[in-house]
Amino acid sequence: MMKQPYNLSRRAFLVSGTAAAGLGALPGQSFAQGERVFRLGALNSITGIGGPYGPYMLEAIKLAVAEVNAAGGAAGRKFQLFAEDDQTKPEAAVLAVKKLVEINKVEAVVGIWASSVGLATMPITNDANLITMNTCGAPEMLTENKKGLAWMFQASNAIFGNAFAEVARRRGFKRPAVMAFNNSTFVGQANYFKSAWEANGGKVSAFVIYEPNQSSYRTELARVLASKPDVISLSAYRPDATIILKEWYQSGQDCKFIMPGWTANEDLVKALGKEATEGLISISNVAAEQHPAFKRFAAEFKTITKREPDIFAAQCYDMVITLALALEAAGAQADVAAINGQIRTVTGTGGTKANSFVEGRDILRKGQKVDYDGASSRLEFGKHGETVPDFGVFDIQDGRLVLKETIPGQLPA
Amino acid sequence: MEGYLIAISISVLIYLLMASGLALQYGFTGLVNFGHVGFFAIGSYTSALLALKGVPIPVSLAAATALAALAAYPLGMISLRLGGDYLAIVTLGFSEAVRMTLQTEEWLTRGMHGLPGIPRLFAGWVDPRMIDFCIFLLLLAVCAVVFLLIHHIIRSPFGRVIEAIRDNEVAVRALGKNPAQFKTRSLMIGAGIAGLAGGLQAHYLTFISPEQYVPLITFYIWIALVLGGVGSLRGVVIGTVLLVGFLEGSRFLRDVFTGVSEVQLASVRIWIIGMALICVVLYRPQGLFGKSSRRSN
Amino acid sequence: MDWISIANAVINGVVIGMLLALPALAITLVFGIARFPNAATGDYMTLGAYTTIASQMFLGGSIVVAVLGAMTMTAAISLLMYFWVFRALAERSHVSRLIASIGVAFAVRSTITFFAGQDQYVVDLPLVRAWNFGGIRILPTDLYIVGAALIALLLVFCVMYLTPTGRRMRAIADSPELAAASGIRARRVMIFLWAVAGAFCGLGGALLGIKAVVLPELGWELLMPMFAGVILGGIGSPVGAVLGIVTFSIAQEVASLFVGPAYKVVLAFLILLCVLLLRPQGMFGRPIAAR
Amino acid sequence: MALLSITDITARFGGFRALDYVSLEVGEGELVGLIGTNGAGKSTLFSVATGYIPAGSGSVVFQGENITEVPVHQRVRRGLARTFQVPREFSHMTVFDNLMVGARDQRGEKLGALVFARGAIRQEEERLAERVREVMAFLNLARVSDELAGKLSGGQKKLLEIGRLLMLEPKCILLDEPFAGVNPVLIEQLCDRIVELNRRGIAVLIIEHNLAELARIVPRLYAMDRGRVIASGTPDAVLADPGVREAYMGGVI
Repeated sequence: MMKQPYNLSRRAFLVSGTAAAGLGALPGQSFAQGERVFRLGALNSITGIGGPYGPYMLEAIKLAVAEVNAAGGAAGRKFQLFAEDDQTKPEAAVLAVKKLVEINKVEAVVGIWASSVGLATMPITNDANLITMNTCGAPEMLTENKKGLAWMFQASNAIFGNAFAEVARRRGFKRPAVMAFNNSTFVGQANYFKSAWEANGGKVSAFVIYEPNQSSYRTELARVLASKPDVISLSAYRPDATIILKEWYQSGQDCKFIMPGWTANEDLVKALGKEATEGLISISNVAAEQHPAFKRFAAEFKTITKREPDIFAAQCYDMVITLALALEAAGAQADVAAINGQIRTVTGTGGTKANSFVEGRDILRKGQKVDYDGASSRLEFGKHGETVPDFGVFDIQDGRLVLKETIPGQLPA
Repeated sequence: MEGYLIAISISVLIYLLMASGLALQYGFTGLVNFGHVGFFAIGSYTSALLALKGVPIPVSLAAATALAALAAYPLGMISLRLGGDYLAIVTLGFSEAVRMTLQTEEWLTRGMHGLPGIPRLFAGWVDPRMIDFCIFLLLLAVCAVVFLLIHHIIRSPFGRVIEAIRDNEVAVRALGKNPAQFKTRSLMIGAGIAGLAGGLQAHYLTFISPEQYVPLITFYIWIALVLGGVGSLRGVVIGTVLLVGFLEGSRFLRDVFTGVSEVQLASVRIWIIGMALICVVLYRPQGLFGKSSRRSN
Repeated sequence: MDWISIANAVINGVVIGMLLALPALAITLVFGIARFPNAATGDYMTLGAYTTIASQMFLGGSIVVAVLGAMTMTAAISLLMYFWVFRALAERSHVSRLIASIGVAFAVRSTITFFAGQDQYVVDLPLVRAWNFGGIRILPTDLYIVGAALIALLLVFCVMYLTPTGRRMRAIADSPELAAASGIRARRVMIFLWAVAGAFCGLGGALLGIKAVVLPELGWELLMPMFAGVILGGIGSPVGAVLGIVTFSIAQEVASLFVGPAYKVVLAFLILLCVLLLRPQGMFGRPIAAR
Repeated sequence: MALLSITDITARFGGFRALDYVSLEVGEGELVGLIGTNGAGKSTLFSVATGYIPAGSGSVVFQGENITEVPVHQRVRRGLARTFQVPREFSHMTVFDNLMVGARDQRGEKLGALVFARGAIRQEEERLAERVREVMAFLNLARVSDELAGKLSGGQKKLLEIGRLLMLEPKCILLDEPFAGVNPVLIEQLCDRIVELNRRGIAVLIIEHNLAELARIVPRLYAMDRGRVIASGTPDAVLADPGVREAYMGGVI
């Protein structure tokens, strides 16, 4: 028996809506007449399935925009932010992105979360020659990125699934089972986990894809547990992970869990308590909590939202900073293509390391090459615009994420 | 600016097509179809899958229409035996079953990964910047044809019978006509129109996934119908324009409610829709612009 | 599939079914007496769950107080909506009442999300391990849930079968014309009906919140299985609603052992269709005589 | 041979036996009355005869064919039609359209024909309109041709229902209380029209409470009580039957 910690503050209940948006209004939106601004679109999943993440992603974008503008803008151009909610729905996203393109005349769209939104809006942004930055994990994003204007800040499902399998192997597990939420990201992860594990001659003891929005997953869980796994690769969002882990804990059966970092984090501990989350393995491409870019970002994020940033928020922050550095490198008169061409350069290896916009800008102004290492990863983009980050492997110990090791991300063979 | 307006217009026209199908079913026949999005989904996937296999788009659209209409046949036969209230739940269940099937049968539909790269209408025929405008014109033409068709149907002896069924089904049976037969046909026509709308949307969006076909879409169509007033095609148009206009227009609400966060704005939007529904039903039962009688001329 | 898995699935089905029996009873009573499928039922549940959370936060941690508070709150909202919306629509087609109830559902849910946001909440209760009887697992929390549901159901059945108001209620449910002709004053029955419907949704929502997590879509997502259960049991039959939803939940859980989780919705739908075709009035409904 | 013969029909609702081995015949071109107290089972008998309620046992034979299992609309198509106690007009449609719906087997009811045989449909519509005008003239409804049927008086609605039946060109019609709620002047007219119809060769079976009017026009009468036929014969004989007098509690007749 244990007491679940009582941790949702009264204020959080009443204002979590507002808390998410912090100050509500978009920051730094006063511009001098005739000032040349960079019109930036934020397309976030504020409502719908992305609801738990989207608002904070937008907050991170605002934070980064404020940082860039406070430094006087990139190449003298301040960022003007236009935010839209895609409702985590492709058809709503199409209209939202059309609005950003046609009405707000944005030059880049950042913050796209769902693969379905990314895939549905790609034809439009490509036609309009817009830079887009997203956290989509569907491998199709790479093949559909025909103009090279899309940048994937999140590792693809393939890389994630592979990393999960690698962690399971390194920890010496013998009978992994797979459980995944039925959407494209998680089913992708699950499938790649299975193929990566089986490529080395192993066998997956159970493989269950479950439907979301249920009040209980006991029967699905029972199916997995019946195969007596020593570890479960659980690809889930927080609500369903909360229920599943609660039911697993109640069942009393012993096994470990490997989960993505955006689910297995402090929020999950808050929801479930320390005992039920003890020993969860959380995998995330946060470079490291020790990383200066992350530390600084996390601190600022916390003062505004009263909570730790998740990986998507960190990625969104990096999107804006990367874009700003690319703009700085390309110069004030550069067109979209020129700016886009600099994205790989300002993040690529071989330059002087930078951890913030101001640092990077100063290096660029000295005429040197810069390599921005962001809050979310080292940010090295592959030839289709994908990131192959290193993964931090964390254990949840006494309610805190403790970094155990870092493993290199790699595509499945 | 024009591009955005065209995009909104396309959205309106797709909803309008769906709504006109439902108007025939509910407004003129009295069928409470709560699974409209299921037929829409069947149309989308049929046309998309065929086109991805290289079938010309006009053919795939025709197939989408036909398959959606055919799907309505067994459904109609089963549920019309049961009476009005059951049709609602059976069709709702049907649309969810369709969605689950699309999610699960990965060999065919790629499941939750969705179908990317669906051939675009007019791609390669016209200048890429003109494609949206051409799609808009095509949809306008399709809507016009469908409206004429529905108008023709409700003015015909067939339309007379379905209207009589709406008024009093028992009496129609007493006149030697089998209401189930007429209702099934009405259901099939409406479903076919929804299927066509689905196909057109697939070739406009170029990406579809099962999560697009949730029951909320059906409810939106119902809301459009109720707002505009059931039983008149004019009401359908007004209702749809109002709904999409509001859903899109509320993006600009932010300029009004500056102190409100994005999340809360989304809540405000749904709240206004809910309140509008309640108030229209309470205070304007014939719809905002509807008239109470349908065939009076 | 071994029998232990099946037994566990059945137990799970019973727990979920008993929990949903409360709102299902609300649906069937409203259907029998006010004559429309109330789509706001799900969001009344959501309201109940959120009220539980809020009352735990603002009034302290007692779960019993929180659940009672939730029931009071939803009963009050349910009555309010009756007096404002559904009473005025009594003479209109049931489709217009249905549409209005969808409006109520949206309004209630968006009011909740306006204040509470989209993120999840959990009811503050200690986690307990299940009792394990040779593989068959029973959760103490589940027993409390089933117990609470049973007591509430018993209370309402007592009222319905032993008090004058309850008898009037059943008379109206049986035949509104007849009831009107014999001069039954419907006012008090309607107030009782909507209060009970609201309170039951609130209780169901609160219990569901305890069992799962609290999200804005919590109740709305359950509408479809609840309606299916009600129809299965026979629309308008209170006993039927309870047995229907329990049967339905068991069927869903057991089905997910065999056909995979995604198809359990489809399978449940097919079961429903078959039952309806063989017995259009549902398991416990009476045949409808045409005049 | 009788046009319509109902033999040993039973029907139950729950435990209640609404029809208890009822037999009844209507001959070709005959005009027959059916009386009985409330709840005697008259309307139920109509519903069984026309197929709205399944028969528990027994048979319904029409024109020598057993139609016990035939669905409602098929019976109507064979020429057996009915009206309802409470008029079931199509209230949102005009009187004219109400009658137009009545005609059987219209080509325009086929969707294919709507596209491919528009000319034929137009001709058919004109022909039907002509017949509708005749029927309206016959029933004195021409004045209200363009009124919504829901706005008519009770008597006019009854006439309208009969008009719809005439559009069907039936062989036998079952009228369920055609005089109920109709003002006395119109009752005269109704009686007159019914007799006229019968003279044209349509067999008629009438349920009626208004015994005086009924006795005046029907040569033959059945009386029902508690689900059974208790008497039949000429009106005088039936009304004199002690069982009938008993059922009506003496005083009423």
